[in-house]
Amino acid sequence: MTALLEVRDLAVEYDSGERRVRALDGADLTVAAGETIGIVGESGSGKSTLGSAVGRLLPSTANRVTGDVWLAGERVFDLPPAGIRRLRRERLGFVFQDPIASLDPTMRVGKQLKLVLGSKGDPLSHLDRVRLANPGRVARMYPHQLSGGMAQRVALAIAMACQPRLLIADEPTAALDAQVREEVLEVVFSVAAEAGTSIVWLSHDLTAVARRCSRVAVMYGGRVVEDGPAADVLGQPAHPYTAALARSAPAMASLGDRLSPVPGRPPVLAEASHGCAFEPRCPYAEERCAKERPELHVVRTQEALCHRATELVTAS
Amino acid sequence: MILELDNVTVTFTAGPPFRREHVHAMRGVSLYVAEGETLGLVGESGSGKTTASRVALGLQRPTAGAVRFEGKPFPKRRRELAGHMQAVLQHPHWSLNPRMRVGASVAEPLAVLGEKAPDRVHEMLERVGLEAGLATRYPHELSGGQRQRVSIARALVTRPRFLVFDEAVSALDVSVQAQILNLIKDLQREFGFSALFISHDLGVVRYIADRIAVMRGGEVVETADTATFYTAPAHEYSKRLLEAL
Amino acid sequence: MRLALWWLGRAVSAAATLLGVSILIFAAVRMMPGGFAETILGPFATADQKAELADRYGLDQSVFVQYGHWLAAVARGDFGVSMISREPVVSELWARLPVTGQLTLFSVLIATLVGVPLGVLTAVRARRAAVGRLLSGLGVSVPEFVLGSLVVFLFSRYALGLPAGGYDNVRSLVLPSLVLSFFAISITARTTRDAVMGVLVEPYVTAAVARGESPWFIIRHHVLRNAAIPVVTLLATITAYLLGGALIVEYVFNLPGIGSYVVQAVGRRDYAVVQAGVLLAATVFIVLNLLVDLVVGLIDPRLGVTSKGRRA
Amino acid sequence: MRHRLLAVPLAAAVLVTSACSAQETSTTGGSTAKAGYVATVDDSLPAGGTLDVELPIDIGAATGLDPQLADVASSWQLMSLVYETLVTVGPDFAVQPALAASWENPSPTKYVFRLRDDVFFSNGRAMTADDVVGSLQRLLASQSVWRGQLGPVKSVTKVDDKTVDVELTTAYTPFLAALANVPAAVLPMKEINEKSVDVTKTMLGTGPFKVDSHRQDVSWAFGKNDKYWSDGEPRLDGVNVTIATEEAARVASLQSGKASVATLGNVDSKSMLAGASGVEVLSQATTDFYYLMLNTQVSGSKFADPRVRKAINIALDREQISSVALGGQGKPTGVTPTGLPGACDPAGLPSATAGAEEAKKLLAEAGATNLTFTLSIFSTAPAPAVAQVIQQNLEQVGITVKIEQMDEASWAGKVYGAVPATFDAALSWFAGYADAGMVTKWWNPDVAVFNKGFMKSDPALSSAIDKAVVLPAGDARTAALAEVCTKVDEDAQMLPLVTRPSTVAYRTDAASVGLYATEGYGNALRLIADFRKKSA
Amino acid sequence: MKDWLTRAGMVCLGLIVLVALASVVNLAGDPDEIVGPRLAPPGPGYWLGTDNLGRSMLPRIMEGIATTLLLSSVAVLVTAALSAVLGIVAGYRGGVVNELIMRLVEVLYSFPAIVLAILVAAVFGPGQLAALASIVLVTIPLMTRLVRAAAVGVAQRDYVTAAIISGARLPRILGRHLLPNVAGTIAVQVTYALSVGIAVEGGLSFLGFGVQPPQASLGVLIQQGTTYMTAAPWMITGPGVVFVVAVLAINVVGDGLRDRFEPRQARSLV
Repeated sequence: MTALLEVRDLAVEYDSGERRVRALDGADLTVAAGETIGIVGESGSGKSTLGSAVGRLLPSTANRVTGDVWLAGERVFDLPPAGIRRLRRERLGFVFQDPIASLDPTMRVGKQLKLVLGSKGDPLSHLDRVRLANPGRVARMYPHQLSGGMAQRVALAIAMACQPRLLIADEPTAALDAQVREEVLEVVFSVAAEAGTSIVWLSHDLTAVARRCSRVAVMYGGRVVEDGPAADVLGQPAHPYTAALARSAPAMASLGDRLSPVPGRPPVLAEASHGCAFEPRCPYAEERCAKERPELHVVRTQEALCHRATELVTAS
Repeated sequence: MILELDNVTVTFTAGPPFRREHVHAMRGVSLYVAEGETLGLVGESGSGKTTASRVALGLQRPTAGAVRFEGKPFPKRRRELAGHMQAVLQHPHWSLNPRMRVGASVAEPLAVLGEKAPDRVHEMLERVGLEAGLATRYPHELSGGQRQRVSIARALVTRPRFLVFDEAVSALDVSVQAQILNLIKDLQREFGFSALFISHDLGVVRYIADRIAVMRGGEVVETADTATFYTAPAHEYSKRLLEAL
Repeated sequence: MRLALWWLGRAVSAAATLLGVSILIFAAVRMMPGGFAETILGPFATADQKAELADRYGLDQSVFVQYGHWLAAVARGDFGVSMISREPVVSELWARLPVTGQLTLFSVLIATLVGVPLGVLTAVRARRAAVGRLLSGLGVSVPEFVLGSLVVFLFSRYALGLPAGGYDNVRSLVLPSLVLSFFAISITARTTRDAVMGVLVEPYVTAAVARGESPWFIIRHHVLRNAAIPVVTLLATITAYLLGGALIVEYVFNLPGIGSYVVQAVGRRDYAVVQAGVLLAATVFIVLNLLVDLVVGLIDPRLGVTSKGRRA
Repeated sequence: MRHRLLAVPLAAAVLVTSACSAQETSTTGGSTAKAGYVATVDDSLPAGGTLDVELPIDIGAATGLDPQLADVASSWQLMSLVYETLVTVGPDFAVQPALAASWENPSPTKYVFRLRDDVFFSNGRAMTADDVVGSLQRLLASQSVWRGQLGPVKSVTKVDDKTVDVELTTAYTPFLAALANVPAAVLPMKEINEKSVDVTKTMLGTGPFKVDSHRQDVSWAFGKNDKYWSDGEPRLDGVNVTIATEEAARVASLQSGKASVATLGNVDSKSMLAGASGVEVLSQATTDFYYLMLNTQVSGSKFADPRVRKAINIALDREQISSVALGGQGKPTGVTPTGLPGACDPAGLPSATAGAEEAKKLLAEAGATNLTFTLSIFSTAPAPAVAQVIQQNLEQVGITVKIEQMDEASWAGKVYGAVPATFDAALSWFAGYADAGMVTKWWNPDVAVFNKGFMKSDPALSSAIDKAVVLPAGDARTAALAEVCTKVDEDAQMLPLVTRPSTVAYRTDAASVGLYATEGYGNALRLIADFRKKSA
Repeated sequence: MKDWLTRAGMVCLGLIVLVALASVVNLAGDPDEIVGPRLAPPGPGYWLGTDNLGRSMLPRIMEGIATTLLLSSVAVLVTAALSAVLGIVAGYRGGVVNELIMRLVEVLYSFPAIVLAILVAAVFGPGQLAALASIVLVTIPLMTRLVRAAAVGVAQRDYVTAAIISGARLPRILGRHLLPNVAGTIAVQVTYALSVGIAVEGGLSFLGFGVQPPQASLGVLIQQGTTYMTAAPWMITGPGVVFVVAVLAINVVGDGLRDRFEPRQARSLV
């Protein structure tokens, strides 16, 4: 089976003129057709850059240093401008964090859908598909008149309008209230499932992602440090960082227990990491962790970028 | 009782003259924070919890109802409360004046009271887990977690008896969030302040609060001990909130 | 209803502004050194003549009484009589309005038709930003009277086919409009560039790019409309500026417009004319701003006056 | 035609007494102008056509279009197209007949005017002696400044339909010259008395043109007065006058052919228009002159000490003011305007013969070695240039001058608005008129009350002035005028500086113009009835 | 800084300031002295020609730069100070105070700039003070509006709320928190106001209300130069070039400053 999406050794740097930041430091990711995968990471882990890179949506200050992205068999970074536009139009869908801001504030919802659909589509059916009540009324509304949940459904309808092969959802519920989150996620996943669209869901919430996705990839310091079936990654983390992340969520702690936070703070890389980016915060760090870039280790069902992955799992 | 809100209603007026619209941000809210306790206030956006925090801090006068601090009604002038209550606010990026050195930010509540105590600033910075040398830095040189630690140091430097945390950890990364939550708990044990902890994140509140109050549409729909609330929520809305957790 | 109330509010605030303008202009005119007597009657005038003139125009009363009378008259639509021509100020201004009006209108049109595309181009083609900045800087740095004098000189000496002075018909306004719009073009271009650049980083533009839309499609359907808001807002300011700038162009090209008329009236202490002229300019400015609010409301429903409170 | 025919014999007579006015001849448009002229009209050109003229300023005063109350030359110039006087002046300031065909002067205090019998107002009504008498009586009863210049008129009486008598209380030599200016014009008294014409709002005269339309500060359209008395005149069918405040605009109109004739203000117009083909620039001398006012009336005046004023007078380099500020086109003058018959020679005045050392000595004696004062000027060119040269002159003797430049209205307010006036020193110019004695009156503040705010009267000077105006033209009068010059020079409260040039430009392919070499009433259009239009 | 244009602008401004300083000590001679024939083309003793009074253009241009630069800088500093106070107070206090201040600003705004300048000149009497006041009044409305807009944003920041909670008094909040944080907006606007100031000064001189003779300013020189454009082109060339370069440089530096304070281009995808 050929993968729908393949990211190989992707390194991306931002250069603001004064400061260089290496957002991706050799990231690898494979997504099969029909798969739903959650990419979990804290801010600065590189997950958003990875999501943007898939659609070649990096700003002009971003510079791809190494690596490649294949989407549906095409090398994303080698396509001519028209080619990448066609690829985005036909294969990709994006849903962003702030749903209201991602809609043109000066245009009615129906018109915006119509622009995407062209002459053939019927906006109302698309609004109906994302389970918006009274699509006719919604179509006549302006984005600022929508609630966050409604706006995100509209954004989803637009993203899914052309039946993309892959939907990239970048923290789609971060700006929404708790109960609405579930409803929106429900719609996202079911609409994608109906269309046979793969989902890459970027999030900082390991638990939430694990609940919905079949696979979870954990990012840290610009690399995917652990990748495996959701239940396993959450239940039996192979990478010390994943474990620490899971532990630090207050919701996971039992009442009265003290949280065991990860000491220190996430790194901001200026250049390729010499060793493991998590080394300074890692309770299991050894001498080589600072010097050698960890290789991929297969541990049980997971793949992990950790020198000691195998021994630590065995030990536990 | 350190703080009591007694049947507080806050009504905002909006729109042109002659045809003002009245929006009830709080409707008959009664809450109290006891000595040494942390009250967690949860609710979705627009539920009125931010208005509640502003009322508690004396930044917003209630349209109706009474507020008592340490058993006495709020003084006419907000300044008389200076040093007795402080707040740690939401956004780490905006919580500190970007044009002020960290030390000056921490010292500000003291300066307002006419006190000068560089030692206390340095001591406070160390208490929140920062090096004293950070006092000469500017906020943009600090990480989000460090900034929120500075905010906590600033809030505690006058040793207030009451603190409001308004979404104080919501914008932090998960791994850093835990550090700050632990810090707050440690400091509360050490300084013995009471706190109103406002958050939309039930997980966080569960960890930090002794009691929980749930707001919806400007009203308090349920108040309960943390343990009781999380195991047996009484209100239908509370149940739905917990499902989403 | 809501709309009516909104307009009522705006009308009240516009009236307040106009009242402020009227007080300021009235005070300024009367604070000017060189009384009407020496100025209008000349040094040879006798005391009797001065007294007679003061009496005729009520200038012997206290300033407050004068202001009260004037305001009452203005409220009736009577702006007084020019001390020089002895004609009603209204008819004098009315006769000169077409020149200044057309001049300003043409200049705004030119500024929009040239400046907006220029701004969009320089915003999108960021690599040429330096050229755009230089061009727009040049527009701001050449004073109207220099450019105007140069154009007048060249076109009159070398008979380049366009009238370079005087007002016969609309053709007479071609060169003045071009000169006047020179500054406005660069300001418009720069504002458009800023606005477009601001819109280009909006999430909905990113979303459109992510959908695979082409740059020109995005500009046409999303950017222009949203970037229009600051540009339209600017146009009111620019029009007001051009009304002021028009006077220099009117001088250089010898056009019988309002600008040069009011300045001449200042020079002669022809109080009624100065007061009416400035009040007219202020009214135009305020009305323009009202129009801009209306247009902006049509463009951006969030700022609109019609859909307030229709939140679902 | 009329002017030149009469001018020739008179010119010869005047040349004897006139120092420099009539000697200039210049070559314009290929033809040599006659003595007393800088340009003469080409008689061979056919009549007809409408001439386009541009002027910098319109008639603009609260007194409206009433010629009797007009007190500035720019108004006289425009009004002269419509209004006429009993007599007029020739190229050398000799008085010539106009509405009066002839006059007698049976005694020094009596003038008898024989009116022409073919004069009509442009409404078709014939002019009568009643119009003349009424006009003069109206003038005498008015508050016009010209009432003073007209002299001690005792009575104006109608002798018969064609004869008018004027009696003076005492002899007054400038009487005819004063009568030759627009404020003394003959008005349609019948219509005025019937109130069918308001002369403040309309112009109705006997002149070569009548007003077809007027837009204040924009334009005038003059049409031909079909019943004009002078045969064949006006040669033009009409004159369109455009008001163009900016010099550049008038220059442009000349270059583009939009205007055929224009008056210019810049003394360098000739070199600036050198490259424009077909544009001829004429420099006309005038009797108008710049003068410096030193305020002696303000309390604590820096000029109370005559030695200080004298020192300033000495330090002023009138030749440099003329050559630098006026491009060499003005001439140093005493209080009697250089260019007028009988005027004194400024080079012979005490201040001209003393040197800088003398000035410094005077200042030292007066204890004013570090004198600093403010010179208030209006911004109209070339006044700022004159002021800056004055500043440089006075710096040579250690006086610091601060220049304060303002618009004319503010300047007028400062200089004439209060008694005593508050300024230190001020710069202005007077029209020099057509008789050497006329302008000297303004040096007596009891007569020229507008000067009272900054000038105290000097009885010796006042009596010298009074004496000069009474004496008939001749050596005695010349000597008396010279004495006035000297007294003014020594009094030095108002210091005459240099005459003010006037520039007239025209298109050689569109117009043929006539222009006196020297003008007394600031009227560049004096000969317009004879101007011709060339068709390109 | 990678931006060559901004750097070039700064170099130009630096040079102009140096020339202005040099003129203070009359490095190239007395600007008022009559040194040669009138309207003489460049030659020994007057390397940039002479003007209509026979004064050397070189020292006059240098003096003109100094005058104009000083005048517009002082004026713009006054504007900045007034706008800062008005804008911050209006933005922070809101309500009636805001309404009053903004109405006042609106009144000034609705006066045509040149008419405003002329009235000021007429009231104050012409001279540096009038020019200064005119520039201030012409530039104040826009700057106050923008400062207010910025202040409204800053007033909502958490650190301001924290200061209020700590009991800080108004002067402290305005001075320590709002002012430093709207300073960027003010700095950017100052550069634009500077170029407006120079233009207003030029316009006033054109109408005869500007600085007093014999003092030279760029406005005065350009106005005279324009008059003598054909007879003595050197009278307009020097001042004209300096004027264009100065305004251009100020604008370019202003753009550069703004791009620094509000970088946006970097994130654009189109």
